[in-house]
Order: sequence, then structure tokens, then C-alpha cells
Amino acid sequence: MALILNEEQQSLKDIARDFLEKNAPITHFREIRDTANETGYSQELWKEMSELGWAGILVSEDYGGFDFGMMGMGGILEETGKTLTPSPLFSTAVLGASLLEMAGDDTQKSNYLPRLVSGELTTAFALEEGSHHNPTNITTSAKKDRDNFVINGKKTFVIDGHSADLIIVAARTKGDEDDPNGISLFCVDSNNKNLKVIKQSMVDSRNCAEIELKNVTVSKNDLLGDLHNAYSVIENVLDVARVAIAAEMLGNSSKAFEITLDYLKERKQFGVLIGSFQALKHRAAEMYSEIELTKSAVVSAMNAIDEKSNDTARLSSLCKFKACETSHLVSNESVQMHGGVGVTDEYDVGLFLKRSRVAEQVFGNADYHVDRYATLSEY
Amino acid sequence: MALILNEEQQSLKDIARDFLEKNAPITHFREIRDTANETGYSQELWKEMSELGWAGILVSEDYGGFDFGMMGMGGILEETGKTLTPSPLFSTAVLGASLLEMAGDDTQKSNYLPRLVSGELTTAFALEEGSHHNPTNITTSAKKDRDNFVINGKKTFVIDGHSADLIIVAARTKGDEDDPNGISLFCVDSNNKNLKVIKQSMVDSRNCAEIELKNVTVSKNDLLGDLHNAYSVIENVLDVARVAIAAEMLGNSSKAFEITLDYLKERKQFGVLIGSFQALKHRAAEMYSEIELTKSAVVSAMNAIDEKSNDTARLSSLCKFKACETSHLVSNESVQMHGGVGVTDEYDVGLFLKRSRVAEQVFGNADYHVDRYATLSEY
Amino acid sequence: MTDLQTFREETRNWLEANCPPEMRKPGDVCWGGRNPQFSHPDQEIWLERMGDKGWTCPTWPSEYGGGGLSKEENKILQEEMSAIGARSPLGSFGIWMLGPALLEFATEEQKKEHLPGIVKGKYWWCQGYSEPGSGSDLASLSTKAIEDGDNYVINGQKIWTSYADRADKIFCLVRTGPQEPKHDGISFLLIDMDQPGVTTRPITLISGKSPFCETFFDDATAPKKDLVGGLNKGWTVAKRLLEHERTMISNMGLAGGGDGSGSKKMSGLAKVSKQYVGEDADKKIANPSLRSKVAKHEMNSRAFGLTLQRIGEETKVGAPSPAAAMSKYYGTEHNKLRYELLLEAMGSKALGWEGEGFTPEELAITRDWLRTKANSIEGGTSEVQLNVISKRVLGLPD
Amino acid sequence: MTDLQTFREETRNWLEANCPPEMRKPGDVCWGGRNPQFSHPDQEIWLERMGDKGWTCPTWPSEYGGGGLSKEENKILQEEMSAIGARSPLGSFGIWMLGPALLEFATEEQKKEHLPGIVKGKYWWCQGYSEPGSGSDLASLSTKAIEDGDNYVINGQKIWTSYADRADKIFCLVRTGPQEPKHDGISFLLIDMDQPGVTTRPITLISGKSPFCETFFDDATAPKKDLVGGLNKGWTVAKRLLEHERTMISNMGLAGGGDGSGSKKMSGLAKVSKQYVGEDADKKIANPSLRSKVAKHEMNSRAFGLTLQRIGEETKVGAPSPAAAMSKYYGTEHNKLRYELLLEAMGSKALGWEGEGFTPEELAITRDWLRTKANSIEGGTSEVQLNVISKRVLGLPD
Repeated sequence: MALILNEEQQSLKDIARDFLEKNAPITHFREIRDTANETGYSQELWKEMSELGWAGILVSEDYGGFDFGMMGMGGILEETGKTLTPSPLFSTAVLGASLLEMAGDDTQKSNYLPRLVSGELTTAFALEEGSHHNPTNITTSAKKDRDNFVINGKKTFVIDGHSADLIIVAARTKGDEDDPNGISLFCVDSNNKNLKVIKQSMVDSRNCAEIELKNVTVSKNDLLGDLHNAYSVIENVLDVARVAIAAEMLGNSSKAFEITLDYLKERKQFGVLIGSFQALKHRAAEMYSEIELTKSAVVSAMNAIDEKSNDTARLSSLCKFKACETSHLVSNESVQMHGGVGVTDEYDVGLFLKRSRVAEQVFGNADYHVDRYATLSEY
Repeated sequence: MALILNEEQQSLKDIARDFLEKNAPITHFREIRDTANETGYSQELWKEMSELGWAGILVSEDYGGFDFGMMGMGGILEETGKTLTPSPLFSTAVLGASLLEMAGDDTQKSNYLPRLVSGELTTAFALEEGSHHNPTNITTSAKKDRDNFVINGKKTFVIDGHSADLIIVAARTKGDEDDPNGISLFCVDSNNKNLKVIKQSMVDSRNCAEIELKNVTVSKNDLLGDLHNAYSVIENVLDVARVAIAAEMLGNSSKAFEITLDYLKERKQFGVLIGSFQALKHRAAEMYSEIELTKSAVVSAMNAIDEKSNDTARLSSLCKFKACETSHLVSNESVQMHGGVGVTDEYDVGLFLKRSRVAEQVFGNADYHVDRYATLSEY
Repeated sequence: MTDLQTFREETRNWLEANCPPEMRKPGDVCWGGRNPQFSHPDQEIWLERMGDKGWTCPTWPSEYGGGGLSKEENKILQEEMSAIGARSPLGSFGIWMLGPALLEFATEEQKKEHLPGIVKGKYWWCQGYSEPGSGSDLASLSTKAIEDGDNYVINGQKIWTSYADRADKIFCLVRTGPQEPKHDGISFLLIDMDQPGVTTRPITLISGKSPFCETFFDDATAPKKDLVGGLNKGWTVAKRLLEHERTMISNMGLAGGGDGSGSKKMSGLAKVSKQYVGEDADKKIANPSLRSKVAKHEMNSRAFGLTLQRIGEETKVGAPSPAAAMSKYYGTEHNKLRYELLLEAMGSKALGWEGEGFTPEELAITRDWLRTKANSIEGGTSEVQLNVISKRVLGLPD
Repeated sequence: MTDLQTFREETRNWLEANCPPEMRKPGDVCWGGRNPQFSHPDQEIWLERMGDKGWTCPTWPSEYGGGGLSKEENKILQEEMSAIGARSPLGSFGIWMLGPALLEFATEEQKKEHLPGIVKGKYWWCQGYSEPGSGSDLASLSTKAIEDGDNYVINGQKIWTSYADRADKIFCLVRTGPQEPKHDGISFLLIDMDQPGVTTRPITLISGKSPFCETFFDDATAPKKDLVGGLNKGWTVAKRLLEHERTMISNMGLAGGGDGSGSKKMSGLAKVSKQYVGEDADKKIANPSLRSKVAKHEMNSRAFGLTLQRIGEETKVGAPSPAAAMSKYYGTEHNKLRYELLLEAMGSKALGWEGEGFTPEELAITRDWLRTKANSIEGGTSEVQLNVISKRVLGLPD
């Protein structure tokens, strides 16, 4: 198992870092936030990212993509975690691309993927219905009506749901709540009149939506993948997405830690640098250890996805778990170690705290993945 | 609610401390241990303790006791926790006395209690059957046979079970395993030929036994309390016992902490006292906080028992939980802060570690009481 | 009938006659000042009536405008106010912080000048302690007050001055002596904010807008007679005030956490958990891991509440006990954890910032969660508290 | 056929012909020495045959009696030995610690004198580093070696000398120079234990008897030629040896913990939990809180295993990486926690000391649990490791 990036992957990551530091540093995020930008990200920036090929990293070459794998995508996401860059990278290039790649038929792929790769088309995945991640808890219903499906229900915590062009909706076509069988996926145009989209203003100033579907009618050609049997695709896509968000969280933790180390090396109290206080040093060293463990868990999960390992599910849960634990710890410690200025909006460290808690909830928090890992390990 | 000892209670505790420091310091415990003493405690010492009235503290005056309550008993137990004094105080003066007081009829009380108070009679409570505390998990059966009961089963982790004169056995007289209904208590003479008692040599060098009962026949007069309905008495006695062991554990933690603080103030490394290292200081201050919380939980539970508060069960679980958590933390930290000498038998600090883990398991560990507290609080 | 019974009856009658209807409902508390803002006309009436009786500061001596009540009488007053739901007539750092310090350290003249104004809410006071360069190391402060005739001329910057943008006056620590030994060159000075040499700038916290400000002194002046506690003796005053502040903040650890009593009714955290993750057939919180964390937290809430109570019984006097550092440390860390657990219990519903898609209660939790992060920093960081415990309580060497 | 394939075939044949049947079963490993103890005659034969080939130290140069194998060849040898279950022929601190130090720091003459004896297990070596007064602060050691003609005369006391009561020789840090600067006055000296000036006393640990001893030097002597690495240059040798020791101990954190692989089969901790607390209808560990702790621990085991692997890939060289301090710290703390969880899972069954009422496995867990408490102390305490990380890796100031 490769636990380090190869030369190509490393080079992609280096380019991403340089690009983001130059074009989308934290001041860019603040500007988007403070101007209450409607899409929640810069469309111009997304265009540039797409030109760099980032939207197509997980898309196969047949549909204009680069098939570069998670070892490539993860490195970029880690860098966006450091700069807190808002963009549809996760919702579109990870979630949308994976859903369409894994579930779509040739017509659907040809229709959507090239436009997704070029940055023209953005997507969102309308999955969650409750306050906690639960991919079998689907009550949104899709009823067959001759050549159409009529969808009714309510989705929440839909990342980029208010700005996406294409909404991919998980709906129940048979069975009861919590039954993994009977779930299907549908492509819904965001212009559909029967969609009621409420932008949710989140604590991390990113972009989510609540989406109500009232008799939303789609053609049977908009069914994405097999009728009733979307759950295994959903789980596979979720595993990719969990690793992706974990990579971003790793970047988030690393950067918050770096900022804090810098502060410890420059702030004086009682006539000495606060970084010389042993209690803070030990806590810093503990954070370092956790970050190292998280790094290993993330890279091994990225590798597992690329190698289609049959242990991908466990490694994906492992890396989301470690990413949650570490980013929880590091974000809290970073604020505390900054003292008074840490709780001001002027300093960046609070932004990492806010992003951390939202990312923790995306597709399962630490507890969820501990439970899942144990279940997958048969205990 | 009184959260401090009154003058009488404090004076009893002070006397106990002086007596134990003089007559049963840790060297006394080491001697009992190293001579592989058969009873596991000094019978002479127990005689002296009884002469001080300690065996009768929870016994009513009608039967020769002093009715001094848990606020009195708890203080003594805390002191024995500091000196690691082995004695039948817990098994006899807490468990035996409470069981007989709460469940016994007048004949039984007159028969046993005065001898218990005088130190002549020692007792043990044969309850547990598995590796984890579970007072409803009773499969030992007692079958009525004319005027007798015939008991069959196996008990484990019976404190002082190998040396007690009277064994009080919890047995099932009806119902299935785990049913709180159908449990009864019986007085069994330890000389009964059908008792097979195996002394368990424990890590803390205290005294437990595995007891096998093979057709042990007792008279119906040996039934202690109501037939089938002993469970509520057992729970009440267990609550008393949990508070008692928690008081001992508080003493254990306080002393281990004190020894460690002394070491931090005398041991030099790198030319300075190790107590001047901030990382150790902060960890010491955290231990201090936990000990303070435990102290409050213990005294409030003692008070609840004496005042027959209807919240005794929750306060008992609270104090056993805090005692377990704190003694776990403090015992581990104490050994670590002593460095190399901490893991040698020559230093006392390891003795506290060993005692801590055994006491943690007595009548429910931290997890058990967290679960119980939540259940009692209806969530 | 005992004197206290008589007092209770008279108090009840007075409150019945004088507490306006609107002031018997929950609502905001006014802060007085030169330009007071009243959200309802009854607020002004209530403040005036209570101020005249001195019951805004019930236990202060009546010669300084206070109520002159004994501890027992004050307890009765609070009980009777609580019985009719009477709102507090006045919020004020003057009452909570400056007043007690003046009573202990000020001259007779200073007391006569400043205390009655506090009682009646005539001036809104704020506190000027911290500076950008001196956080935990408060005594390293560098704002200077230089003698100039009958005045001091003040230059420097304070931070974390709550409501400085609305306050009329500030009680301030300033350097009047040499830098070293640093504790011995500090004085406690009262400064009027309404002068050109004083400007303020509000601080936005991670939780949003805040009452905190930065306050800048640029050749501001204060009369010499407003120096309290003696020249270069301000550190004594400051230490006492900090102790009051720590006790105030450590009590926040219990706010809303645990029922602290023997009642079986579910506390907030458990209730919220059931609401958001559901309950199983046995009425347990459906997620066992969350249930266990919630229960542990509630148990620690209770043990902490009992500890505050025990410390109270042990000391039985007003002076802060050595355990106060422990309460500040534990209470604030515990409160932070409580909010983290609320977030965990509420999942994505506790992550809203504003606007649609969340209830007002949910949005409040998010903001409060962020606000708790300051608990373990303000009024002495957790690290400082641990230092204090290890030094003063445990006697560990420097 | 490549050279390596040829080597594999030859090795396989040689092992087949030379490894005695008894040595293909699990069992104890002999430690050689002047008065070797063999639990079975085959042990002696096996040691002799492997020693003659130099395969007790496969990668050491053959001119010093070693096997002279390349890394690749050694890997093949280990694989082929493992394939037939061949026992290690010799346990020895000479092989694991002293030998590598001699190869790096000794003179040609010293290598020729001491290495072949290590290879053949002629002497049992022990290590003399720590002293009662110098635990974490090793460089403050005070055992003195004073020149006396061609010899050094040694006085002082060492502690934690494993197997000193059975060893023939000791490699020792002694003070040969002035106290200050303390690191510059230390030398690395080889001393024979079989002399009147050396006495030992075994140390009983909280887990019971132990291989550790106290060792006393009372006018003991050693020839000057047995000083390795140069006069007052012993600290360099010592540091390298400590690094080897830390790596050795940190790997213990993974011993038995987690499967580290992609296999789904239950690991020890989960299996033990099911055995003692049972499983529910869904085959989950019956106690949900324990289950959650076990799973977290297993996940961290795996993340730690992957980290060791990643560090290996990143460094790809023999030199210890800066992450070694982290591995020692995390590995030992993790291992301690693993045993605490075993105790929790096994309840009262993990609390036996000896005798009846417990299985031998249960009694072993109790002893091992106690033994783990030393993991985070020996070879550099966790506190020292955290200091090292914060200084060397994170660059935090002193």
C-alpha cells in the first residue's frame, strides 16, 4: 500500500498550494463571507480551478476527465482546507462526479460529465433528511406515474444545494424508512418550479440548503442508476466523499496548528514566549501526534479507493473518525492557546473552529464512524 | 443537605486516622501480604477496631450497635483507604450489618448482630456470579424442600468469602435469570460441608473467594427477609456499600496524590525539582479538581443515606462513578509521575494502583453507574 | 411576629404597590447611565423607585444611598421579588464590581461621591484592566498616568472593556510608578469617558457582535482625587476585583447544566438529545454513545454543583476560598464541554448562523457555543487557574 | 535464476538440514553466556550451527563473525526461518544494542575482540545506563571511572540493568571527565561482571519479579582498551543506543493490538470483550459503551500502525526519523490503554494475582497490565518524548 504521494500526485498538490495561496487565501474567504456573496463562492475562481482540471480529476477520460484518482483529489482538498477556500469542489467534483460516474448510463454521463469537467455544471447531492447523518433514513418518496416519477419530501444540509444546477436526489421508491432497499437516485434540474430551495446560512459561512420537493416531476430518463437499488452506489460514493472531506479537514487541522505554533513562538507573557511553557508544549506535541495519525489514515483511505481495496469502507470510516477527532481537538486548542485574540473575528483561528464543526457533521461524525467500523469488523 | 462532617463525625474520623497511622500503616498491610496471612487481615487488629466500636456503627442500638450512620462510617473507611488497611470492615460492618439490619427478623438480628458488633462474627455477601457486577444475574437456585431450602450454584468475587463465619447468599427462588423478582437471601454457616470455598489471591492482596454451593441445605429460618422479594433490600444495601467503597477509594486517591505531591517536591532532575515542571503541575491541578468533586459526591451520598433521601440511588451511583474515575486517573498519574521507582514494589504508590482497580470493580464500575444514573434519570 | 417576619410583610406590600405590571414579566434589564435607554416607561419608574429605596444595592450602607439591609433581609427581598417575578431594576458593573471595591478601599469622600450614583444608576461604569500586550500577565500593563497639577494625564490602550462604547466612566488600572517591580507601580483610577482623549472601538467576536471594546487614551485626564486605594497600591484593589470576577464566571459553568437537585426530571442536555436523536423503546436516548456522554456530563455537573455548595459550607464567609481557582477552571471547561455536547446532540441543526432553516433556539445555541470558548480565557485563563492551584493550593515549587 | 532465488533455495536446504526438530516448535530462546542454560539439547546445537554461519547476526560483516548478508538476503533468511517455524537461536543485548554501537564507534581492534563473541553468544551482555539519581536526566550520571595505570577503577551504582545478575559483561556509561558541562565528561566502557568489585541485587516490580537489577561498582576495574568511542565521547554512543531502544519499545505498542491489516477478523480486544461481556442479537459486544471504547482503540491501533508504515516509507533509510519520539510516546501510551481496556472487558477476572480461581491467561493479563505501566517510563518517559517533539519537531522555544 502506498502511503505517500507519487511524484505526479505531489506535483498536483504543490500546484494547488501555490494557486490557492495566490488566488484564494483566507482573505478571499473573508471577502466572500463579508459581501454575503449569493452563491457562497467566487464563480470566477471556480472557472480557474476547472481550467486547472480540478473538476475532472475523478471523471474518466471517456467523458473529458483526467481519471487522476483520490490520491490526486485528496491533495488538492487538503490544500483548500488550509486556505478555507469555498468552491463547489466537494459538491461537484467529488459528489456529483462520483454519483454520475458510478450510477449514470452513457447518455447521462455524456450529457452531464463533460459540462461538469469544464466547470459549466455544478451539482448537489440531496441525501440527508434529519439532523444526523443517516443514509438509510429516506422518506422522500418517488412514485412512478407512467413515464415519469413524482417526488415529494424534504431534504436538509444539502451542500451547495442553493447554487447547484443539478440536484441529485435520493428518494424512496419502495420499502419503509431505514430500509436500505428501495432507494433510488434522480437527476432534478434546479430550475424545476416545484423545488423550494432555502439557503441555509451556516456557521462556517459555507453553503447549504433545505430543499422541499412538492410533486416534482422528472422523466424516467432522469432515474440515475438502478431502480430501488441505489444504496450500494450511495455507500460507495459516501466513502469517497468521507475521505474527501477528511482530506480537507486534515488541511484545516494542519493549518490551524501551524498558525498556533507561530503564535506560541511570537507571543510573550510574563517576559517569555508562551511557547516555552511546558504545559502548552506537551499539548502541542499531543496535537502533533494526532495529526500524524490522521495523515496516515487519510492517505491510506485515498489509496484504498484508488486501488478498489475491499477494505475501503473501514478505512474510510477510520479516516473520517480521525479527521473529526483531530480537528475537534486542534480547533479547540488553537483558540484556547491564542487567548483573548483567539475568540475575536479579526484572527483567523476561529474560522477554522467554525469550519471544523460543520465538516465533522458531513456524512457522519466521529461516533457514527466508530459504530460503523465496529459493525464492519463484526463486533 | 450537610456536606461537611459534624463535630462528632469529624472526631470519629480523627480518631480513626490516629489509630490507623499508629496500628495499621502501610507497613502493616505489607506484612500481612508478605507473610501470606491466611485470613488476609490481622484478627487482633479487627478485635481492636471492634473495641473502638467500628463494627457496630451501622447497627441499631437495640442490637448493641451505635447507629452512627454513614457520615460516621464513611470517614473511617476513607482513612482505611489511605493506609490500605485490610480488615473485614467492608464485608462485615457495612455489608453484613446492613443486610441483617434491613432484611433480618428479630430472631436473626438478636442472633447475629451483637456478635457482629463485638467482632466475634464476620460475614460475607455472596452475590456476584459473573465477571461484571450484575445484581439481577442470579442463577444460583434455592429450592424449597419441606422446612428447608437446598441451594445450588456458584458465586465469585465474594469479598472476605474465604474467612467469614456467615455467608449471606443471594439465590433465585423463582423466575428467570435477570428477573429482579424471585431473588431471596439465605444465611449459610461457613462450616457447612457442602460449601466449596476457593480463596482467590487478588492483585491488591485482599481477600476474595469463589464459592460453590452443592446441595447446601439450610432451614427456612435461615431465609433472610421476604421470600422472592429480596431485590429491593439488595439494591438498598448495595447503595450503602457503593458509598462505603467510594469513601475508601477517596482515601486511596487522596493518599496516592499526597505521596505524589511529596515526591514532586523532593525529586530533582535536570537540576530542578520535578514539581516545578509546568506540565506536571497542570496535571496535578487537574487531579486536585477531580478529587474535590469526588469528595463532594461522596459526602452528599453519605448524607443521603443517613437522611433516607429518595435520591439516594442516583447519589450513590454518582459517588461510585466519581470515585472510580478519579482513582483510575490518580493511580495511573501517580505511578507515571514517580518515574522508574513508581513501578517498583519497594515504593507504595503501586499498591494504590492495584487496590484502585479492584475497588473499581466492586459493585459496579464507572460505566455501570453512568448507565444506572441515566436510567434512573429517565433518559 | 419576629422582625424578619415584619420585614417580609412590609417588603411584600411595598413591592405589590410599587413594582409596575410590565416589570413583573421577563425582559431586558436597563443599565442606566447619563443617557439611559428604557425599553418601556415602567422600566424608568421601577429604577427610580428601587433606587430611591437603595434596593438596587440592598446591602450597601444607607449613608451611601444603599438599602442598609442585613444578609437575612436581603434574602427575603430577593425571595419576594422572585415570588412576583419582579425584574432586576438595574444592571451595572458599578454594583457588581466597582461598588464593593470602593466600600473596601476608598476614602470616605470618594464613597460619598461615587456610591450614590451607582445605586441610582446615574452613571454607566465599565472596567479597564487588560491591554493588548498584557493578557494573563495583567501586571505588565503599560497604560500610563502622569501627574500634571491636580490631574493625571493618561495615555495607552485597554482591551475587553465591556460596553465601553456606551459607558460614562471607567475604573481603570494605570501605571503610575516604575515598571519594576511591576506590581508596585499600578494605581486604580476613575476616568470620565466623555472627553476627547478617550475613544472606543467595538470588538467582533467569533460568536458575532459583542459588548467588548478596545478603548484608547490619548492625553485623557482624570482628577487626582479619583485615584482609589492609594498611589501605586492599585494591585491590591485589582486582585480583589479579579477574585469577584472569577467567582462570577465559574458559576456560569452551572448555568442550565444539571438540575443540581434531587429532582428526577430530565435536564436540558438529555432532553435536547432525545429531541434530536430520539429515544428507544426503554425511553433511553437512542444513541448509546451520546447517552453515555450526556450522563457523564450531567453527573459532573451535579458533582460540581455539590462542590460549590460544600465550599460554601466550609468557608461560611465572604472571602474567596482557595478552591475558587478550581471552580473557575472546572466550571468554564465544563461549560464549554456542555455546548460541544449540545452540538453533538443537535447535529447539523446546531450549525446555523442566521436566517431561515433553523429555529431561533437553534441559532442561539450556535452563538452561545462560540461564546463559551471565551469562558476559559476571560477573567484568568484555565492555564493561569491551573498555575494558581498548583502553587497556592498544592504548594508546588516555581 | 537470480542470485536471490539461488540464495533462497540454498538457505531453505540448509535450514531443512540443520534446524533440529525441537527448534521448529515455539518455546524459550537461550541467551548464551559463559555458563549457558539450555532448556533442551537441541538449543545448543542450533545456537552452534547458526553461530558458526554468523546467522545469529545475519547482516554483520563476516570478518567479525557475522553472516555478511545483504538486507534482501536477510529478509529471505527470516522468511525461510519463519516458514518452518524456526526459533530465534539467541537472545542478546549484545546483538540488539552493543553490536550496532561497536560497528559504528569502535576501533578495528575492539570490533575484532568483541563482535565474534556476541555472534556466538559467548558472553551475556547487559546495559548500565540509568542511576538512582539520574532518570530522565541521564547525563547527570555520577558513576566514576578513574585512571589507574592501564585500567579504570569504577565506583558507583547503576539501576535498571536487565539480567545483571546473570550477565557476564556490562556496557556502561561512566563519568571520566568533569561534572560540567555534563554531557562532555561521559565515556562508554565495557566492564567484566565476574570480579569482586561488582555486585547485583534484583528489583521486584509491581508486576512481580523482573529481570531488572541494581548493580553496584565498588573499586571494580576495566582495562583502558575497553573504552569505546573515545575518552569523554560516550554521550554520542549513548544517544544512538537510546534511539534504538525507543524504536524497540514503541513497536511494543502494536504487539497484539489491532490486526493492522485489511482482514475483517476480530482482534484480541474485541474478542476478549465478547467473551467476557457477551454479544447482543446483532453480534455486537453487549455493552455499548465498552464496544465504543474498544472500537476507538482498534481504530487508533490501525492508524498508528499505518503511521509507522508511512514513516518507514518516508525515510526509507535506517536513521531514526524525527517521528521516532512520537512513536515511542504514542505507542506506549496506547499500549497502556489497551491493557486498561482488557481489564475493563474482563472485570473481576482480570484482577487475580496467582493461584486458583483464574485461568493462566487471566493471570498473565493482570501481570502484563502492571508491566505496561513501565512502558511510558523506560527508554525515555512520555514527558521527555513530548519535550523532544516540541523542541526538535515543532521548534518551540526552551
